Amino acid sequence: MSEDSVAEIRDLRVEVGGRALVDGVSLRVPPGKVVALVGASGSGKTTTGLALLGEYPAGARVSGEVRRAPGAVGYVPQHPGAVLHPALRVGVLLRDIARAHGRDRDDLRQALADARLPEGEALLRRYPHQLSGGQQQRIVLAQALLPRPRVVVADEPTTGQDPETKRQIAERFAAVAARGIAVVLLSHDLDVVRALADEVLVMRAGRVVESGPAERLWRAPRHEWTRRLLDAEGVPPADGVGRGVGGVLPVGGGGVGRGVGGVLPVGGGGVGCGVGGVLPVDGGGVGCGAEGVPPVEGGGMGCGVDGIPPADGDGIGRPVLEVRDLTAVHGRTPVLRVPRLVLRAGECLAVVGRSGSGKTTLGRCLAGLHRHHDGTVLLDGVPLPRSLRHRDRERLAAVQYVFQDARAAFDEHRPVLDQVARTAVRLRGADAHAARAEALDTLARLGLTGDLPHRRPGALSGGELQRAALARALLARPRVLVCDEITSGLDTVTRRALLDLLAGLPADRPGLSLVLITHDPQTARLAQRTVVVEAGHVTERAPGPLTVCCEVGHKGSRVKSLEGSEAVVRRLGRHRRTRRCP
Amino acid sequence: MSRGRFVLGGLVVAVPLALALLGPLFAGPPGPRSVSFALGEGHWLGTDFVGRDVWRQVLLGGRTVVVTALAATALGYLVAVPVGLLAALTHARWLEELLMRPLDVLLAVPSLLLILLVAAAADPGPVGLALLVALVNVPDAARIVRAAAGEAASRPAVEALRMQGESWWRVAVSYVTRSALRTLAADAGIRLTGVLYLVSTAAFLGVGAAPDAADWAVMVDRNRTGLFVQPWAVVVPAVLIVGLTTGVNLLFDAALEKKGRARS
Amino acid sequence: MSPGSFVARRLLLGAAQTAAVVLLVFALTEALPGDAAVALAGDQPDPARIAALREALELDRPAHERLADWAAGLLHGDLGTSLTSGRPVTRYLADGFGPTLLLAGLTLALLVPLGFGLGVLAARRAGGALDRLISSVSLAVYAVPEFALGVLLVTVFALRLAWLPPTAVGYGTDLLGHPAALVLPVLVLLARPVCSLSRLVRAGMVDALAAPYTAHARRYGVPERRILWWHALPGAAAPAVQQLARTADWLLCGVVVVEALFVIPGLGTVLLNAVAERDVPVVQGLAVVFGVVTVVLNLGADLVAHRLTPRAGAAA
Amino acid sequence: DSSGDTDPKNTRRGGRLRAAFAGGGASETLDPHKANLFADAARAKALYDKLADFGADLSAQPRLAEKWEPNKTLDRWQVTLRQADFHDGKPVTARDVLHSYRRIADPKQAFRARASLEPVDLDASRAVGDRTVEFVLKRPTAEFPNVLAAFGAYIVPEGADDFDRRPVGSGPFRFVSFAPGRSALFRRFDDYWEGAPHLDELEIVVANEESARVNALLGGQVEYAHELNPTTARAHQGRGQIEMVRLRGSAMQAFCMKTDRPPFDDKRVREAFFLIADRKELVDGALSGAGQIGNDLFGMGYEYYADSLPQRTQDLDRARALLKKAGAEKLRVTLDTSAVAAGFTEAAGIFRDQAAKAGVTVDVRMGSKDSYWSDILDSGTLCCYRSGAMPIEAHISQRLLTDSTTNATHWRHADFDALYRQAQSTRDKTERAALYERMQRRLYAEGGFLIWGFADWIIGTVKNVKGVEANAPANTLDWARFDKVWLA
Ligand SMILES: Nc1ncnc2c1ncn2[C@@H]1O[C@H](COP(=O)(O)OP(=O)(O)OP(=O)(O)O)[C@@H](O)[C@H]1O
Ligand SMILES: Nc1ncnc2c1ncn2[C@@H]1O[C@H](COP(=O)(O)OP(=O)(O)OP(=O)(O)O)[C@@H](O)[C@H]1O
Ligand SMILES: [Mg+2]
Ligand SMILES: [Mg+2]
Repeated sequence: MSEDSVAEIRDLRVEVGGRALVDGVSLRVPPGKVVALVGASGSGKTTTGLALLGEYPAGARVSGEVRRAPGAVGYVPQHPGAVLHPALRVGVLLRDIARAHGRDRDDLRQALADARLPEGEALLRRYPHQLSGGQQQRIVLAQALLPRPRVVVADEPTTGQDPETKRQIAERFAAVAARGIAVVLLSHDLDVVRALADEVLVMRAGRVVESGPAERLWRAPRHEWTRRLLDAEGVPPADGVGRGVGGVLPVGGGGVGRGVGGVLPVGGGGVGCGVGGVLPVDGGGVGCGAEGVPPVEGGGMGCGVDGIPPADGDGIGRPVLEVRDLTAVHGRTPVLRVPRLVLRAGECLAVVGRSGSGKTTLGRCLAGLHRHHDGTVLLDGVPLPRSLRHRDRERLAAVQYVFQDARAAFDEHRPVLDQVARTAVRLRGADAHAARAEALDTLARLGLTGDLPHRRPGALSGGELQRAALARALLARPRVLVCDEITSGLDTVTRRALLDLLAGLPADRPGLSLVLITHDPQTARLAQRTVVVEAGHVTERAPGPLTVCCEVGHKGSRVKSLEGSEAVVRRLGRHRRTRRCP
Repeated sequence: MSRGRFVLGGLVVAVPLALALLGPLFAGPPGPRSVSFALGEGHWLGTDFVGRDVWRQVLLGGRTVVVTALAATALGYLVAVPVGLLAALTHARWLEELLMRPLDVLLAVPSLLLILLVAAAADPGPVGLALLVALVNVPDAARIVRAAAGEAASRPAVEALRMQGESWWRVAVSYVTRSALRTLAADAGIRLTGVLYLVSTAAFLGVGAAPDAADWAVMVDRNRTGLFVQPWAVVVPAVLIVGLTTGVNLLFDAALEKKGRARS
Repeated sequence: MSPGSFVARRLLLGAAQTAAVVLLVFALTEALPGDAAVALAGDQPDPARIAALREALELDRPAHERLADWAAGLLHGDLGTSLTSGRPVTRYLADGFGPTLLLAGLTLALLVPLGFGLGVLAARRAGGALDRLISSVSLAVYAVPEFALGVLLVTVFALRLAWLPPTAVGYGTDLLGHPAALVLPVLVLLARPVCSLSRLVRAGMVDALAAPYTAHARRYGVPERRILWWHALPGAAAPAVQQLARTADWLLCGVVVVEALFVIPGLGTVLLNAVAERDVPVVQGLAVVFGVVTVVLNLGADLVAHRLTPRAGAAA
Repeated sequence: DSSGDTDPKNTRRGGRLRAAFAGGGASETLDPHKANLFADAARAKALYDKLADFGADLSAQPRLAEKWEPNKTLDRWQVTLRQADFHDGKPVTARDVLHSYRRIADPKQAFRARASLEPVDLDASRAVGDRTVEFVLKRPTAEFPNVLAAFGAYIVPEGADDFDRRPVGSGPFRFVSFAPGRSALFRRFDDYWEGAPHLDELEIVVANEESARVNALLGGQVEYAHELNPTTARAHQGRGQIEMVRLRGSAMQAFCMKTDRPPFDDKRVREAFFLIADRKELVDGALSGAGQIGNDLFGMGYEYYADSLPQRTQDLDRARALLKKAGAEKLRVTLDTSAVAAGFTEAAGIFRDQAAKAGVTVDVRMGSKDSYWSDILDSGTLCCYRSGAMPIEAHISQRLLTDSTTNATHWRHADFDALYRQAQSTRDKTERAALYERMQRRLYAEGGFLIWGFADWIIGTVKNVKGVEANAPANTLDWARFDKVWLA
């Protein structure tokens, strides 16, 4: 190993069943530097990252060299849910790590703070399932930082985080690197990469297609694929969602910036979220008043809300799903209050908010997965059974939910294709053969081709599974599709394609309503309306493209988070530079 | 390695199984009785507690063991698995209590006593005995199933399967049971042995098989007094039973290991 | 549901269960051929004498009346008196309880570390020679009936080597004063549960050790021991704990073979005799004890299982 | 040989003998009148005395009674007590005897010995002075001494009713401690009328499992183990570790046919069954050879036994012919058995196979062992049967008369009853013997008891136990008699 690297991979090839997951990858990680791996979903980032830890898929044939300096390694896995023991309070492992590495309580507290878990100590007493996706991710991050490792391999450490938290985490990583710790960052989040990376490797189909110092790479990407990756970022959906809803393009004319480029993604004006031109904010739109505040709506709570034009032929515009007086609890703690929320046919609703604010809980309430709640969820004006166990096929099919943790939501014993196809069989009565064909087709449209669908979930990458999970829900031909962070594991190009697909859906399936729970501005931009969840309260609403950028954490402010993070990044950059050259 | 395990388990189980299944074909007619617990005199494994040829009894005595024990175990599981799964998968507390608490009542009565008491009230016959032994095993097995399935039943994968409208059976059997398979196999393998001896003790108490039936477990039990005079009458059937149950368990292990390997 | 109310409800249900156990046992003993009078008459079944005995024992009263009387007494903490000897049932229980508790306690104290230890060890080396050895030996021991094992151990250690007393005959209840006499019974008692427990632990542990959360704890250099016992075991323990509760129950309710083989007059012997004598009040008293023990043990096991599947309440 | 050596020169005084018996669990008492099991009898024998007891040939031997004298009509007996003391120093008197017998006969208590005392009119009986009792009988009873020797007819001090605390008797040992179902400890009673025992202490411990008794014996935890398996005896015989004492003729083994029910109401069928049994095979198989073959008569070796009758052997052809004559070809009967006594289930299985050779199908039915005796008394047609030692007269009176209480063969014949009554009113012993022989011939020819064997009772002792009498069927005087035993 070279003197100045804490970890090194040379010419790594990992082969499973004759297929190379990773081929010819070389990589050097100098201390105090951030080496980022970017690339398409399924391109081999996780495989490479795990190789650094000396771990390979079962039955893999490995060649090449992997070296690591002795000492602790931190690892932030892509699916934190899988590595958190379901029956142990999250504090147990953290304390064990602290003990194993001679860290004391203060160090632990520090690690929690570094991982942006200020309320950490209270969370330590919780079981993993009592944490939100983002909180789980920050817990594993804290685990990684706690032993003061020589190198941290962070696989998508920011996917589940809201922009503000993401910014803070990025800041922490910078600080960590500044302490001389090497960071291997595997990420789709180019903002974070851009903000942190000293060196970037771009991967595709198991190979490193381009690598080099970050600045150079951003400035002058050489490889075609890199360029596509960078270009795809921030490009608006190829086609407006609005098309289905009265032909109004939802995206403002203003070029949606390449995030960091400083261009604000603020839509120009014509945000066509309304149905038939009516902005949903007024009338019977999104009735998300604060607690106790009666819905801003004129005409009572009925579904045929006044002020909304009658539905057109397809029923588009008619409220499909309505939430009334919903209070969801975990144990005895109320975690979500929604006095009123209406979702219309053909509409796309984004749900944004800080990590742990209750977005997933909202989605699960709609889907009948979280039955501990008061209030009602109405489908076509008829209350839906609280638990999906009591929903019949039709109603199950009507409201589908795509799980935030795709890996946990699959049966690890059966091939993905079988599982995806079952939806059509069970919920639509399709015959097995047709269901398989349809599943294959849908999966292919999501970029999952070849033998991939025939593998078991364990042999799929995070992003691939995420898409499979979406396919599974789509096969139900739902009327309401709740997508919980379905783009978090996708590279810009794939995400783009996926969003295009989603955007195109209403065309194929008139009346399909989407609820997109997301932290990703680009994804949220797909929506005509945005709901902000803050600390369990649905506190803000505004036309889609605007709110996405809201920094929710700051009361009332509408600072664009991306800009904010950009600012931070710049500042960080300076900071680091100064630190390095005293 | 895995193959080696299969071979080991297979070998250990093959002898008793072959004897059990084919033995009766070779048993031939009963010879005259001799003194009980005699050695020699044309009986190459000696005689048993009533002076019959042990080898002939061994040849005859496997089938009932294998059939009754397997049937009773299988039967017990046939009830216990659905009950345990239902309890694990339901949200309705009352349903779980309704399923499990009455079974707990059965647990408080020692199984032999239960068999004795029920059998004394009405002679159940061999089939009835298998049922009874199965029944005695249900509460116990159901609890293990419930415990083993509990964790798997609360995984998001199950939620996802429900979301897909999967039938209860499919969720329960193809996912939850499969996740708990290793534990269930271990339990079943052990239960098999317990059942075997329960049947034989019951026979001695006058339930089911005749107390001098040709049955390995009955032989072990009834010939025990002669252990020091004529050990073969106990040792041979006992070794066969040991082989049978150990072999079955090792085969389970091997099969699961292979599967585990195929998966990960 | 909070654990407190869970326990309270289960205890309430437990009272009902115990009542059900008592009823069941009463019904079954009543259904048995013969009664205390017949049993007392033994091989002199003079019908006149049986009739007289029946009258003396008040067995001629209807069953429900006797049960009601007995239950009324129970409410005052009175378990009644034995039909056969006229002594209070509590004395039967008290006499039998000591040895049983001692045996059960000792066995459990050894069983838990041994069963879990062997199971974990086998799981760590799953598929290896050690695993095979542990599995084969414990399974083989399991398949050997208790009496045979007992006779074997006695022959070797008591009669051939004369290291230990062959039985506890004549030691009465003072078993603690003769610890050597406890060694063999405890060994025999251990033989089977060790196997069943370790097999279940092994099964659970093989899965738990292969789980990603275990691998994750390893990555951070958490000591192997800690990983085994704190990180892997909880995922594997629920069935094993159920099994353990069953074993404890079995140890308390009737380790008849061992009691007979080593002449330890515990509850199992009391039960067998009482059933043989159709001594209904004693059988009933034992049913209460067994009912309560079972309820408490099962509740304990369920609480552990509950604790080990915290997600159960939240999942859809 | 450990038995029979009673030469006082060789005896040694002192030591504690621990004797293991199968027992009755926590319900055991020291109330001698409640005695039911062998362990009860052994404990009672140590603590108490009867007026008489049975010798090896089951004739009554005087014990506390010094002598007995009937009147002419044999319905009034004068019994003189010997000079003997209870453990508390008080003498045994006629009043104690009457108290004990009245206690036994109390209808409320339903003690086992009550049936044996049935001939005695206790209200009319009285004490004639301190040491003489006059028993008034309801009818002539030539065999009245058998009543005095009856199982459980022990003499306790007047007024004694609580035997849980410091029971007092006149037996060779006095009470020290007792834990029901576990052990009873006794100490030598120095003023015993027959001379103090050799042992200092006697402890009777309970071990229900046979192998436990053997192991305790082999391991030196007990010196005497009662009721061992023939197989165990075979395993240890002559090995030099322990001594085996076989008490011959202790238990009659039989199948019992209900003579008033088809098919056994036809005496040809009964005879056919007598001929089906291969007694040697039964003894070898069911008793492991530890016994003698029987000749369908009770009491081999006892007083009045008709040993002139030819030994019956298996004759399947004749049996088949008899069955044919009786129209009972392809006969199918159910044989009731149970694990209530050693050898029962085995005998049933063996007999089933033997019967099959004569074309008779026997279905063996296992019954509950706790209620077996009462069940077979009136139900079924064929069952396994066993009896401990008792005088032949008692066997007849309890089991073979029209008004017998435990007439398991339903043998009810007025002429037979008359014969018995005649015997009881006959003073002359040889005449009586002739009458008994007539009765036995009848039973031999057409009775309901298929008595195929007499089992040995096997006792194991360690080598230094001396004075254990071998010629003493179970329940007789010298059986379980520890005052004559010493530790060499
Ligand atoms: N155990 C396995 N067996 C076979 N193929 C596998 C296995 N694990 C992963 N793969 C495949 O290897 C490829 C690389 O997977 P990897 O998880 O490294 O991708 P990734 O770059 O991390 O993707 P993502 O961004 O979606 O997480 C994927 O196509 C995946 O399907
Ligand atoms: N059992 C529980 N007890 C108490 N609080 C809980 C429990 N389960 C979840 N929570 C809390 O409920 C809140 C809402 O969680 P939810 O998963 O809905 O958040 P989220 O908005 O989806 O966050 P993320 O973006 O990180 O996924 C979180 O703060 C979480 O910690
Ligand atoms: Mg990945
Ligand atoms: Mg979430």
